[in-house]
Amino acid sequence: GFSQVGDEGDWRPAWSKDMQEEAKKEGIDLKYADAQGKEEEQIKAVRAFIAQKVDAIIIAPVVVTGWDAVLDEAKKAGIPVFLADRDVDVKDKSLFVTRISADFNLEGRLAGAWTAQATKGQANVVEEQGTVGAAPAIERKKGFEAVTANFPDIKIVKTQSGDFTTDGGKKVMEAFIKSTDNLKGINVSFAHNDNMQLGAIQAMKEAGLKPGHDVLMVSVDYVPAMKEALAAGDANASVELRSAIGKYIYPVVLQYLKDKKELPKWVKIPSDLHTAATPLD
Amino acid sequence: MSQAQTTSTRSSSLGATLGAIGRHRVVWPLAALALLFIVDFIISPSFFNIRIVEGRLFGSLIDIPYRAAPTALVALGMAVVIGTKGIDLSVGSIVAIGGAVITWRIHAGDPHLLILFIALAVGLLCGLWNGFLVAALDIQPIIATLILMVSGRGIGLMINLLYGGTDPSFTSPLLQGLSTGHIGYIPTRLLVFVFIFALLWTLLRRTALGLFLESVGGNTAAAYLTGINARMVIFSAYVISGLMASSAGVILTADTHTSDPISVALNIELDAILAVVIGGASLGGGRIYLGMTILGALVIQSLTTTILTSGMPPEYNLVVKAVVVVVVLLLQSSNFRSLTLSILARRKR
Amino acid sequence: MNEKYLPLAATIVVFVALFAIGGILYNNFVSTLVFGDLLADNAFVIIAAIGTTFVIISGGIDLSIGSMIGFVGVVMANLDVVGWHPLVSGGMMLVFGLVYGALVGLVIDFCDIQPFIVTLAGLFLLRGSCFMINLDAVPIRHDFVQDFAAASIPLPGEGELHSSAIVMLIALAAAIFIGHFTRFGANIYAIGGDRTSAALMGVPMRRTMMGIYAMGGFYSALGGVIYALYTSSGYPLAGTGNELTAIASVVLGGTLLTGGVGLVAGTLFGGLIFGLIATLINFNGSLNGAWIMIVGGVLLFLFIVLQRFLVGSFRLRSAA
Amino acid sequence: MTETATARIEMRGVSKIFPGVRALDHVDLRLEAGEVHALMGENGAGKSTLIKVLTGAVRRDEGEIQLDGKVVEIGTPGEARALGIGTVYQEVNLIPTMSVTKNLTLTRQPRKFGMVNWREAREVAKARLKRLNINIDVERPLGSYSVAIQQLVAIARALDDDTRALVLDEPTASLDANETAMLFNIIRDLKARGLAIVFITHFIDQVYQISDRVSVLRNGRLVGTGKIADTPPLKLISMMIGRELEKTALRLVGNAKTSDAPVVLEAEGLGKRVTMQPFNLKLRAGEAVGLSGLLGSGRTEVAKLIFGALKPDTGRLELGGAPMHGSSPGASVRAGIAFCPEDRKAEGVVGELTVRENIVLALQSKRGWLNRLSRSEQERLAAEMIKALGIATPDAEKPVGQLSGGNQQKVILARSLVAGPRVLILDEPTRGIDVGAHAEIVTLIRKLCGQGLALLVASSELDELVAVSDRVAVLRDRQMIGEISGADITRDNIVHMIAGAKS
Ligand SMILES: Nc1ncnc2c1ncn2[C@@H]1O[C@H](COP(=O)(O)OP(=O)(O)OP(=O)(O)O)[C@@H](O)[C@H]1O
Ligand SMILES: Nc1ncnc2c1ncn2[C@@H]1O[C@H](COP(=O)(O)OP(=O)(O)OP(=O)(O)O)[C@@H](O)[C@H]1O
Ligand SMILES: [Mg+2]
Ligand SMILES: [Mg+2]
Repeated sequence: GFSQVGDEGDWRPAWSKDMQEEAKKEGIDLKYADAQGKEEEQIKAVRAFIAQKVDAIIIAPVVVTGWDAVLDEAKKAGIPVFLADRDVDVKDKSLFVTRISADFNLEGRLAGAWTAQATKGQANVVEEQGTVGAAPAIERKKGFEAVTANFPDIKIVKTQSGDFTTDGGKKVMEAFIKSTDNLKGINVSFAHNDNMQLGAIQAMKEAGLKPGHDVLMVSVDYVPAMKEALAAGDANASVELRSAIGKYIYPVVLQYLKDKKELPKWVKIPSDLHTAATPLD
Repeated sequence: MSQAQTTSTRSSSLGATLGAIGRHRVVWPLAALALLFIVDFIISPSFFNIRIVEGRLFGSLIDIPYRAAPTALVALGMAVVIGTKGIDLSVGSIVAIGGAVITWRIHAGDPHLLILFIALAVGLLCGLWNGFLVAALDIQPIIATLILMVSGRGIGLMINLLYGGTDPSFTSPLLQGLSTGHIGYIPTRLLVFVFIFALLWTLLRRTALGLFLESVGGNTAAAYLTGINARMVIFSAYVISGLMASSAGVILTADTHTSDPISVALNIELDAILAVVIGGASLGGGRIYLGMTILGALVIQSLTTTILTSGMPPEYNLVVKAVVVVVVLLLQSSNFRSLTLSILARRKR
Repeated sequence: MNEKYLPLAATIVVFVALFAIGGILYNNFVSTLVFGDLLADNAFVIIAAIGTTFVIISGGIDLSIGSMIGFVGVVMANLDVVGWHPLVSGGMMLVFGLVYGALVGLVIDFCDIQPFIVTLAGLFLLRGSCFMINLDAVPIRHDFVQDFAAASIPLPGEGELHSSAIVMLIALAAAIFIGHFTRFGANIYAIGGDRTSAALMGVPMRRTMMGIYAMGGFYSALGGVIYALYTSSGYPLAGTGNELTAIASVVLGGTLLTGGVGLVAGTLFGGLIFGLIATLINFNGSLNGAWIMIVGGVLLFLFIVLQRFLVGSFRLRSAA
Repeated sequence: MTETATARIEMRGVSKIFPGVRALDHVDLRLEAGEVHALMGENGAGKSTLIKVLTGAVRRDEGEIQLDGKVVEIGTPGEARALGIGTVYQEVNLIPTMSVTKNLTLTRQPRKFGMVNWREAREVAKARLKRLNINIDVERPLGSYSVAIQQLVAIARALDDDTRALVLDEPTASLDANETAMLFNIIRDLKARGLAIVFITHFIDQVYQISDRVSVLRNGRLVGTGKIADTPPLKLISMMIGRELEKTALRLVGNAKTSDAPVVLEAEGLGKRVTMQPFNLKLRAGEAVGLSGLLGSGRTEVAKLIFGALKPDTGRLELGGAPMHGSSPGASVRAGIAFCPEDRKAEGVVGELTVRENIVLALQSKRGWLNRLSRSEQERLAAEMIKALGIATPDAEKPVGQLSGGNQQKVILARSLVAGPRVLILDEPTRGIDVGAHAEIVTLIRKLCGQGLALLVASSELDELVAVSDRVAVLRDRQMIGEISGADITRDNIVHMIAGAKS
C-alpha cells in the first residue's frame, strides 16, 4: 500500500505515476490511495491497507503529527511501515522502519545558499510562500531563512502566500510589483515551488520587467515548464525535487521484507540545484 | 417572507433619516468599498495614481476591476441561480474543466477561435448536467452541484492526460489577448466583461426570463400556476451559470496560459456567493441584482488587493477577510445600526 | 410506514447495499474490522454533522465546521504543550463552541444576516486564528490520548468499537433526544418549516436561534476534540473542506436544505455512506487522484438517484 | 355583557408606520371580558396590523396596552400567549411540514420528567379538535390538509385552557356555513366563560350574528366604536368605506340565459384516482358556473383537474371544440384558461415581486419569455388593475408580500384578468375581500361574462354562488352529484342537494 498526499502542483502527480510504474516493473502489487491533502483520509487509507493485510505500507504523510495510534495498529498487524517524503513525529521511533526521502529544509537551504552566492550576500528578496500551514512551505521558508540569516544584508522585504499555484504566484507578484513601485530595489524572487514562480514570471513580463535579469528567480521542484524557463533565461535556478524516486524506495522496501534488517531512520534522496547555466540534463 | 416584521425597532429621528438613506440597497456596499479605498490610500498613498505603462492604463483602480472580472462573471451566473433559490457549487470545477479542454485542443492544433467556442460549449454542457439534476431529477441544488464540484477537477486532470499532461502550458495570441491584452488603453478583459454583462442583462431584462426566474425563485408553486414552465426556467439558470463560469474559465486559463485543474479558481464559488450576498440578494431566492453583484465582486477584490499590497504576513489574510466581511454585513443590518446609534447617543449624554 | 421515515429507510438501504457490494468486490470487506474502522474514522465528521443537522432543519447552514475542527485541535495541542490535560482543554473548547455558536445565532437573528454568510465569515475567522496561533502541526503527547485511543469495546470478529465511535453514538443519542423529546427540538422544526409562522406561534426566536447555533458549535467542537484525540495533534489545516462533507452527509441522510424536514439518525447513515465511498476507493487501490474525484462524484450521483428512487417507490407502496 | 371599570384589554393611542404607509394612527380599542368585539374595515385599513401589535408580532411606534388594568409590555407573540392572549392570524400561520399534533401543541407540549410526552400531546390534540368536531389523523403533516382544515386547526390551537382573550383574524374566510355555525357556537360558549373575543371579518351578516360591539377602522384611523344593536348595516358599511355604498350590488339576481351560447370548455369523464371521481362539465361562453359542496368535497380538485395543475388519469378535455393535448398549467394558460388558486400564500402571490410584476405574470407567461411586455405596458396594466379592483397600495412597485391579505387576493385576481382568458377558474375568489370590493368584483365578473368569458367559480359562500352563477354544479365526497340552473339556484336548493343523499 502506498498512501499519497494528493495531486497538487506538477510534482506530486509525476511522483505518483512514477511509483505506480516502478511498482509494475518490480512486480509489486501496489494499492494506491490519494488522501487529497487530508490527514483523516490518509488515516482511513492506512486502516484500509491494514484491513486488506498488505505486506508493507508506504506513507507520504500529509502532516508530521498524529501517527502514533494508526502506526501502532499496523505494528500489531505485523505490517512494516515506510515513510516517503515528509517525516512523522511519533514517540516510538520503532513504529516505522525508515524514512526514504528528500529534505524540504535542505531545499530551502540550497535555494538560500544559491541566493547568497549569486548576490554576494546582498539582496532584497520577495518570497512567494506555499499554502499557509503546509509542511513544505514551512520547511522551505525555515531552510531559506536559516542560511540567509548568516548574511546580514539579505533581507526578505515582502512575503505572501501564493498557495503553490501559478495563478496565486501571479497575483502575489502583481501585488509586489505595485507595492514596491515596479520592484524597485528588489534583487531576488524566491518561490516555494515552480508553479508560483512561473506565475510570477508572467506578472513581471506583463509589467514590462525582465525576470531572470532585473530580478533573480529561484524556486523549488524543477518541473518541465521550469526547465524551459531556465533555458529561456526567465529564471535562474530551481532546486530539483526528484519525482522518479520509486527506484530509490522499492529496493529498500523489498530488501527489508526479505531480511528484516534494521535500517537507519532516514535514507536520504539527493536534491540537486539546477541553474540557468545547467538547464538540461 | 417578511410578513411580520417581528424585529423592527422603534427608531429615533436621527435613525429614521439615516435609515431612509440606508434602506437603499446600493449604499452599504458602496460604503464598504469607499472604506477599503481609504484604507488603501493610507497604506499606499499612490493607490489612486493611474499611469500609462507600455501603452495601457496601469494602477490599482484599473487593476481591481481587472482582477475582479472573472469572479464577477461567475458571481453573475451565481446570482441567477441564487435567484431561483438554488446554488451552484460546481463553478470552480467548470473553470478547471474548461481550462483543461482549452489546453488539450490547443495541443491538438485546433483553430483558436474554435477553441473559444468549444470552451463555452463545455460550460454549457456542465450547466445542462447541473440543470438536469436539479430541474429534472429534483435533487437539492447544493448536493446536485456538489457532484460536479467533487468530480470536475478530476475530469480536468484526466483531460490533461489526453496530451500527455507533462507540459500543460500553451501560447495563444487570441485567448491571451482576450485575457491579458489591451485595446487602446483599456484591458481587453474589461471590454469582454462589459460585453458579456450586456448580453446577460439583455437576456434577463429585455426578455421576460428575468421575471420568470425571480417568480420561480420567489414562489415556485405560484409561478407554475401562472403557466410558467418552472422546470425549464430552473434549468436555464444552471445553463447560464455554466456559461458564465466557462467564460470566466477562458479568462483565468489564458491569464496563466496553463491548465492547473487542481488549484485554478479554488474557492471561487465562495467568493461568488459572497459577492451576490454583499450585493443584497437573499439566498432564499426571488431577486436577481446584476449590477449590485458586480459591486459585491469589486468589494471582495479590493479587499484581496488591499491584503496583498499591505505587506501584512499571510497568516493574517483570513482573519482580516473575516473581519471585513463581518463589518460589511453589520453595516447592512438596520438593527445593528440602530443599536450602535443608541449606544452612541447614550455615551454622549 | 410514516411518510417522514421514508428517506431514512432509503438511506439505510443504500448503505447496506453499498456494504454488500464492497463485500462482493473485495476480500476482508464485510467484517467487523472494517465496520468498526468505518465508525471510528468518520466519527468526528458525523458528530459535527449531527450538530449541523439541527442547523439545517432550522433552515440555516453552518460552513464553519471544518475550521472549528482545525481550531479546536490547534488550541488543544498548544495547551498540551503547556501541560493541560486534554480532557480539560477539550472541555474548555466545548464551552467555547457553545458560546461561539450562541454568538453566531445572535448575530444571525438580531442583525438578520443570512446564516450562510455569517458562518462563512466564521470559517475565515477560525481558520485564520489557527494560522495566527501557529503554522506547524503540534503533537499532543499526553498519555490520555493513547488511553483514549486504546479504549474500545470488542465486536464479534476482529473488529472493535473504538472510543471515538462510542462518543459518536452517545452524541447521536443525545441529539435524538433533543430533537424529538424537547420543546426546543420541536421549535427547531417549526422555525425551519416557516419562520414567520413560528414567530407568530410564540416560538422564542432569539433564544431558539442561539440555541440552534450553540448546538451546532458544540457538536463541531466535539468533532474537533475527537479529531484532535484521533490524530493526537493540532494542525492548522485540519478539517479543511469537512463542512461540505458534513452538509452532504446531512442531506444524504434525508434532511431538506430548505428546512423543516429531516431526522438526526439519517445523518449517521449519510456520513457512513461518505466514509464507505472512501473505503471502497481505498480498497480498490489503483485509482489516482483524478479517478478518486471522478469515482467519488459518480458514486455520490448513483446514491442520490438510488435514494430518490427508493423514496418514490416506498411512497407508492404506502399509498397503494 | 357588562361594562366594568377595567377592561380586559385596553389599547391606547397605538400607531404604526411602515415604510410609506401609516398603517395605524393613534387607535384606541377597548375589549371587555365576555364580549365579542367585531373589528371591521376595508382591505388595508389596518385591522391585521392592530391585532399584530396587540400580540407583539409587530412592534408599535407609539401607544400602550393594558391587560386587566395593568400596563403590559408585549414584545413577542410568545409573551402574548403567556399572558393568555390566543390568536388566529389571517394567513393560516402554522407550520405545514409538521404534524397536526405538533402544530397544536408547539411551545406548550405536555412534559414528563422534562421530556415531551408525545402520547399525551396526541391526546390533547385530538381532544381539542374534537371540540371543533374535527376528526382527522393528527400524525399527518398539516400541509396535507385543505386550507379549511388548517384554519380549524389554527383556531383549536388558539383555544388553550388558560386563554383570557381570543383574537380571530378572518377565521371564517375559508369555512363553509356548517363550520362557521359550529365556530359561532364555540365562540358563544367562550363568551359565556368570560373571554374577550376580537373577531375580524368581511361578512356583514356574521358580524350581526355573533358580535356585541363593533369598531371600524379606516385608513389606519379608528372611525368609531359602538354597540352592534345601535349600528344598522348600511351605517356600518358607510363608516367602513367613508361614503354610501352606491348600489347594493351584493344580491345580483336575474341571471342571463345563455344556454344557446357556444360551448367553450367541455370535460368528459375527467378524473383522477383517489382524488376525484370522473365528472362531466360544460362551460358556455358568457356563462358562470358555480362549484358547490362541503369542505373536502373536491371543488379545488375539479378546478385543478380542468386547469391541468393536477394530472387527470381518465377522461378528456376540449377547449373551443378542439381537444387539449397534455395537461399542464402552461398549456392551459396559452390556450386561454386562467386560474386563481385558493391558497394565496402557498400558491398565489410571489411575495418578493412587486404588485406590477405579480399582475403581469400570467399574461407574460402566456406570451412566452421572448415576447416581453414593455415596462410602460406593464405599468399601464398594473395601474389599470389597481384602479379597477381598488387595490390599496402606495404604488405598483411595492412588494406584494407587504400588502394586506385582501389586497393580495385582489392582485391574484388582477393577474388572471390581465391575461385575457376565455375561461376563468376562480377558487374562493373573494376570500378576505371587503364588502365594497366584493360588490365591485361581483359586478366585474358579470361584466366579463357579458363579454363572453366563461367562468367557473368554486366557493364555500353560498350567497356568492347564488349571486354570480348561471348554473351550479354540486359535489359531494369527491363526486359530482348534480347541477342546478337558472332560477332554481337558491341557498336552500343547493343545501338540499348537498345534504340530499346524505340523510
Ligand atoms: N410588513 C409590512 N410592510 C409594509 N407595509 C405593511 C406591512 N404589513 C402591512 N403593511 C401595510 O399596512 C396597511 C394595513 O395592513 P393590514 O394588514 O393591517 O390591513 P387589514 O385591515 O388587515 O386588511 P385586509 O382586510 O385586507 O386583511 C396596508 O396598507 C399594508 O400594505
Ligand atoms: N372533515 C374532514 N375530515 C377529514 N379530512 C378532511 C375533512 N374535510 C376535508 N378533509 C381533507 O382535506 C383535504 C382537501 O380537500 P379539498 O381540497 O378537496 O377541499 P375542497 O372541496 O376544495 O374544499 P375547500 O377548498 O373549501 O377546502 C383532503 O385531503 C381531505 O381529505
Ligand atoms: Mg388583514
Ligand atoms: Mg378548495
